Amino acid sequence: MIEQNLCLLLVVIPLIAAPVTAMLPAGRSPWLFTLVITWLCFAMSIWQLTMVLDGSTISYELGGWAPPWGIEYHIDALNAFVALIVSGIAAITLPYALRTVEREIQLQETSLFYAVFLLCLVGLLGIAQTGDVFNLFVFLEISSLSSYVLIAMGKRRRALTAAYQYLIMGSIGATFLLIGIGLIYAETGTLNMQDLHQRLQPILEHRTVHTGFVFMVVGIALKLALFPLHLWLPNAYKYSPSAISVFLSATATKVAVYIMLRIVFTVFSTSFLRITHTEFIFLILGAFGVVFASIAAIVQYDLKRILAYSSIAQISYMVLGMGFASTLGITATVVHVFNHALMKGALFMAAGAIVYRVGSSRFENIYGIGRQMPWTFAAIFVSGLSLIGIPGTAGFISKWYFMLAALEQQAWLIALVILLGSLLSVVYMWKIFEALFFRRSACTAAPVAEAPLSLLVPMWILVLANIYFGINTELTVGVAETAVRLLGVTAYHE
Amino acid sequence: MIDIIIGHYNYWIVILLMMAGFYTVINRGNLIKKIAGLNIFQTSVFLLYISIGYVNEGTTPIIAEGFTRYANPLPHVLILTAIVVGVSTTALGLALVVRIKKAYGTIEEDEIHDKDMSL
Amino acid sequence: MKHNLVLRFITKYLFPVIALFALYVQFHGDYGPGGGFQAGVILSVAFILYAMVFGMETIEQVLPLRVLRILASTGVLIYSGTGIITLLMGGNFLDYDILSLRPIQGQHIGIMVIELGVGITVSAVMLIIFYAFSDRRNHD
Amino acid sequence: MLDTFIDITLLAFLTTTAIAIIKVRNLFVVIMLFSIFSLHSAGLFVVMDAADVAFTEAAVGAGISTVLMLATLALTKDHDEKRPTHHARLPLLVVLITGAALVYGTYDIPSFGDPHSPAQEHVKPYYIEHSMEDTGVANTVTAVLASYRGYDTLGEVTVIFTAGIGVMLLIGGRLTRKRNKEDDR
Amino acid sequence: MSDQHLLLLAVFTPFAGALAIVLFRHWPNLRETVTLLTAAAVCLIVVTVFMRFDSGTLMAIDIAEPLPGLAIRFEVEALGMLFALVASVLWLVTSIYAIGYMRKHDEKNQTRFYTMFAIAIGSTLGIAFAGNLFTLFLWYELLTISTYPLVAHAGNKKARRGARTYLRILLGTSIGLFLLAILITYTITGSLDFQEGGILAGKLDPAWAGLLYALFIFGIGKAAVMPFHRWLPAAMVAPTPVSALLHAVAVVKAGVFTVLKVTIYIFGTDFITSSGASDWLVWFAGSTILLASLFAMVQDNLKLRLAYSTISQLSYIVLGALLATNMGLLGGALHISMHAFAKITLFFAAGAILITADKSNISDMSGLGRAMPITFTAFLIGSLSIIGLPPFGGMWSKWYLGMGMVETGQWLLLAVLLFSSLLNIAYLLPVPVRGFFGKAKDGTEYVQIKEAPISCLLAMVFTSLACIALFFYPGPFYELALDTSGGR
Repeated sequence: MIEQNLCLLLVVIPLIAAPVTAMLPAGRSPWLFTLVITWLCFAMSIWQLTMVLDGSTISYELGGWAPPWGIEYHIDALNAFVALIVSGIAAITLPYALRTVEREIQLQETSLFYAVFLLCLVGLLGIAQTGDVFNLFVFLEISSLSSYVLIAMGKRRRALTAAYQYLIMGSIGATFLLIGIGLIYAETGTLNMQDLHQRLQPILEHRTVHTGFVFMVVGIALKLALFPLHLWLPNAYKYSPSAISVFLSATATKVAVYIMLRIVFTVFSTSFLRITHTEFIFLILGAFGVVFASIAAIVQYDLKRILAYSSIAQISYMVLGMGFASTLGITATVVHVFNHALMKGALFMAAGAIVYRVGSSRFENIYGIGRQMPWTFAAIFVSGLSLIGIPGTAGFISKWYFMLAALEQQAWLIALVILLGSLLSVVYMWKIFEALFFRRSACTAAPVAEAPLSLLVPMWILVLANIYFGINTELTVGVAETAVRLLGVTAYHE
Repeated sequence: MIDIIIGHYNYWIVILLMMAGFYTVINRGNLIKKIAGLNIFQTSVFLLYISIGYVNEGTTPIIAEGFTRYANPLPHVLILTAIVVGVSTTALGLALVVRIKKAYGTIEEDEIHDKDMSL
Repeated sequence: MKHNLVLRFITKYLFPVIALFALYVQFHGDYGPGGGFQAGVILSVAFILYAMVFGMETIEQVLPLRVLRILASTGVLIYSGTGIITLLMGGNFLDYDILSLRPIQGQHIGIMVIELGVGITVSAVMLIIFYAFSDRRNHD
Repeated sequence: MLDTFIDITLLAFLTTTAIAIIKVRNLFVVIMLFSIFSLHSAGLFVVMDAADVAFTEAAVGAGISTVLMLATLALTKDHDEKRPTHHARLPLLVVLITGAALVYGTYDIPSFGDPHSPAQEHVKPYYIEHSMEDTGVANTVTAVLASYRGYDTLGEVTVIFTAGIGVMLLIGGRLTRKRNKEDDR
Repeated sequence: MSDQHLLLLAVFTPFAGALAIVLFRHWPNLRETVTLLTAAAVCLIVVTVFMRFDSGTLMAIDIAEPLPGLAIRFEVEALGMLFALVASVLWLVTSIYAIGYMRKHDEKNQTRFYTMFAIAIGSTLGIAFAGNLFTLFLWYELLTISTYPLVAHAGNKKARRGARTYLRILLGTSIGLFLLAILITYTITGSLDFQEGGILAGKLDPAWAGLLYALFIFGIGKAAVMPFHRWLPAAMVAPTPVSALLHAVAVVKAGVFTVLKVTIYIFGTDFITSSGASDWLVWFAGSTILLASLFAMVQDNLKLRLAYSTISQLSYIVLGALLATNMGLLGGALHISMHAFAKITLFFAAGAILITADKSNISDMSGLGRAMPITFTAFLIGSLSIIGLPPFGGMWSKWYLGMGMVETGQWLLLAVLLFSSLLNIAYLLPVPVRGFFGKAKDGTEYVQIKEAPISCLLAMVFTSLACIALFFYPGPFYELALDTSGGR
């Protein structure tokens, strides 16, 4: 009973929980309830992953209407993996949220706040699960609207402008996606991804199809904060409440990457890329993104902003991976989606912990803070190494695959860009390390205590995960390879 | 040639409308006006969808005796959903505008930008 | 405009008419245009009109914000609840056929219920938004 | 033929309104023009046999959205858009490129009202033919909305619910408090 | 205890020690005791490993497989054994020295110092026992990172800048070139195992071999082949024990060790000679030897002078590798140990002078020798060993290197070798000479200055005696080096 409805319950349970949370009295009960729900989701997503790990797929007909007439949930390793990442991060964010939210959000708002958080989760999970492009659009909007609200909950007034900017950008992106879907629909008359794939193959040459593709990709790229459409991201991540920057940075853009993969490889196909030479565009944008965003990160003087820009750079890596359009490339992308969620989650948690104690993430206010908050600093250090891609950390694994993919195609320039990216990340990470540890704080600020345990524990779980998945990659690489095979991506050949 | 125009003028004008809205959105200016522009942008996209669903000599897709050719209901449904999404976005956007006005004392993008930079 | 007699008179009598129309739209969706969403909007418009003429307080006494909050949530719960019921009855999510012995009838029930849920949520949310935007405290 | 005529007239109206909105600086006028725009498009929807959509667009676009904008205007109290200090070329460029791309995209699109386009021949016929015996609902739109794609509608309700909570959180009457006053450092 | 676990024990004991040091941070004496105990334990373990290895037991163990086909693997092999012996023995000596030094000089953050020191040594042993290139790279990076705080120890602007250079060059080369080289190797061969005769032979077009080899040689920045040598002088801002053990032994030797490993087990000597991959690289090494020696001559700061001397000495070993002949490799491998003992002695002496007389410039050291005879004698012995005169260990390695050049008829290189030895004399001997016979500028006699703390003296005496002993009894090192070079 539960098993055959699992993929649906994963989305519907938080969906039902959200309005319930909204009706709960303010205080800790909403938090507790949300915590239970997210952990439940996490458990279910693990279960779901185990069901599709062998490369099988689950199809679920909503309303009992067979596709293409009804909406279908079509779960394969990739969906399950992304769902796992999203719910996992949510589950780990919640314990962290308790204290920070109490600090940053008005008490009487908590129930609504957590309701919106759950809605955001619903949106992201819905995207990860669905096999219908318009349904995807709807859930994308659920997640977007809720994240606008969550970002606007930041204390600073710039949180509002950041949210507004994101709202405008996001809506434009969504509308572009809508246009794209419309054009594709006009050419095929269907919305089901599998069906679309079937019916698109004969007409890959149609100009309308090309335009549809472009609009969908641009729309997603806006959500993805793909250079040069990244302008909304830094402020959104800097000014949103700590727990939210953790959650969004670790999930939202990842899900967007997932959408991109789905649209490009499931709905369209590798052959479409080859026909239209779109892969080069991905490569170029990715390369520029890596270099530009890393440099932008170097010139920042604010912990959270550096992290935000580095996120843009890391996303560009994933786009590069797509550009290779080869087994290795996509594997790298999928693995990196997971690993980057781990490292950025940990880093933003640490940043949030510092903000929790100091009230700011600007360097001049946090010089030498690492000596007073050794555990937080250690967390930043280790996950920073993972971000750089030091062997023994998760980050190294993804970098390794990106490089292999590049070398496989003799794409020397790209290979160099990837290495350059790592070197630049060394620069900005070390800028952080030095500022936090070796610089003496200029103003003799009152000494602060180490972050509370409820912040440290989730943080360190993620940090250790960074190490663990740098040593044991059966899960990540294994799932990635299955997923890639199901995407119909083939190994590269001349 | 002429039949191409007959067959496409509708789309072209709709595109024109979209772009009018799109321009209003991305052109730096008044926050409320941007929202209005966004609405126009989206409404024009709705027109695109409905145009796709339209069929000559068809009728509203309400099954009734004596009619055989109906417009395509699917785009209508999609657009009903899209309209709701649109109004939700508008509501949120405007709420943000109100808060921004309270926090900054203006709803002109340039002035807000200056205020943030001046800090 | 609170003191314009004509306006007050008309509104008093228009209110039930609009509300009635809303109900019509709500339940006639199967045969003509309309459905939960439109009905919800219209119903809220009725209240909004009333509030504009007779002042916020009048309807805030009838529908305070916390009630609306509960209503809005209820609507969603009705909808998703229907789905859960179909699950429990052994069907797929939102597969109304299960709801009755005769699939058609099941569909009828299902559609009616979820449209109701839509209507409730939409009207509640519309009023919530209206309250928020007409809140005096935002005037400063 | 009459359809086409009305169609063209409405499109002409819409175009003028849209252009006007770009030009006009008085926000009140902008909002009114937007309301007109949405009303006209509702009319256009009717012409294109989309009664439900027309109904909704009229209620929402011309109704709710307009009211909300007016309310916001009342709250923010500046009625004129400032003249832009500088003329940005970039937006215009972006718009032109996008438009060009779309026009390019319409080349292979099935012509307007073509009864044999994929959209008319693939999934749609099933709805038209079976909705009656499947759901017993005469209005296909309702059938698809509530049953075939009922899950989308659930999503739609969730969206509007989200908006409601969001607005409550942002400017919700009972909750409004002094915030965002401190500067950003 | 099984051999495999002995191996793991050798690598991870230092980390355990580091942990203990952190735990005991509030009781300095306890903390130092822990350091000593750990060092002794590690020394003991490594010697045991050596015994078993000598008795012919093969030791290898995989602990994980992060990437398909790429395990984290430990394995004992002659060269690694030699390196491990040198490192662990000298760690013990250095920690004895360090305790005296750090206390006399009352440095800050001693806990961090000892902790990172232990971790660094652990990483070094990891490198020594690495069973494939992937594992080696892992520990190589860890070593860089763990030494960074030691270089930045002082925490002031100067230290931070030095540390930044250190990091920029080491991480830069390792990520930019070394990793690239590894990846290319992997894409070509599909494996990174260390194999007799190499894994690239036959799979790589000889025309490209030279390029790839260059990527390795320069990518292994720890070998400090010019132009990637600047990190070593920069690292001299660190406390002397660090310069002594890490930047005369552990880190730099890790570099040349890696070079040797790559030469022997990745390329294979035959492949290198046949493909002529190293023909043009030898000149980089050669010029590094000369230029570094010349730089050394003009340095007045003693530690800097020693640093440059290290750079040139390292290139001896690289040269040995590049020659890719038995003799060359033998000499190179042997030089790892010989130079280690000699150079560490010199640094010990330098440190002793710094903390007791507070002098770091050679020009100020005139006459100091009469005040601290033991220190300066030790320095003298170290210098002579480096120069390569009998009866000092340094002679052997240079001898075999020379032989290697004769074998291959690289007369020009031989000339370089001899000339640089002359330069060694020119920049090393003046120090003791000034010390014993020179007069201080202001003619003061250093009466108030006593010898360095006893622990420092002990360390110095030990290493300098070792230099002499190694001449008469090169014993295990020679055997191991011979194994490595396949000479037996």
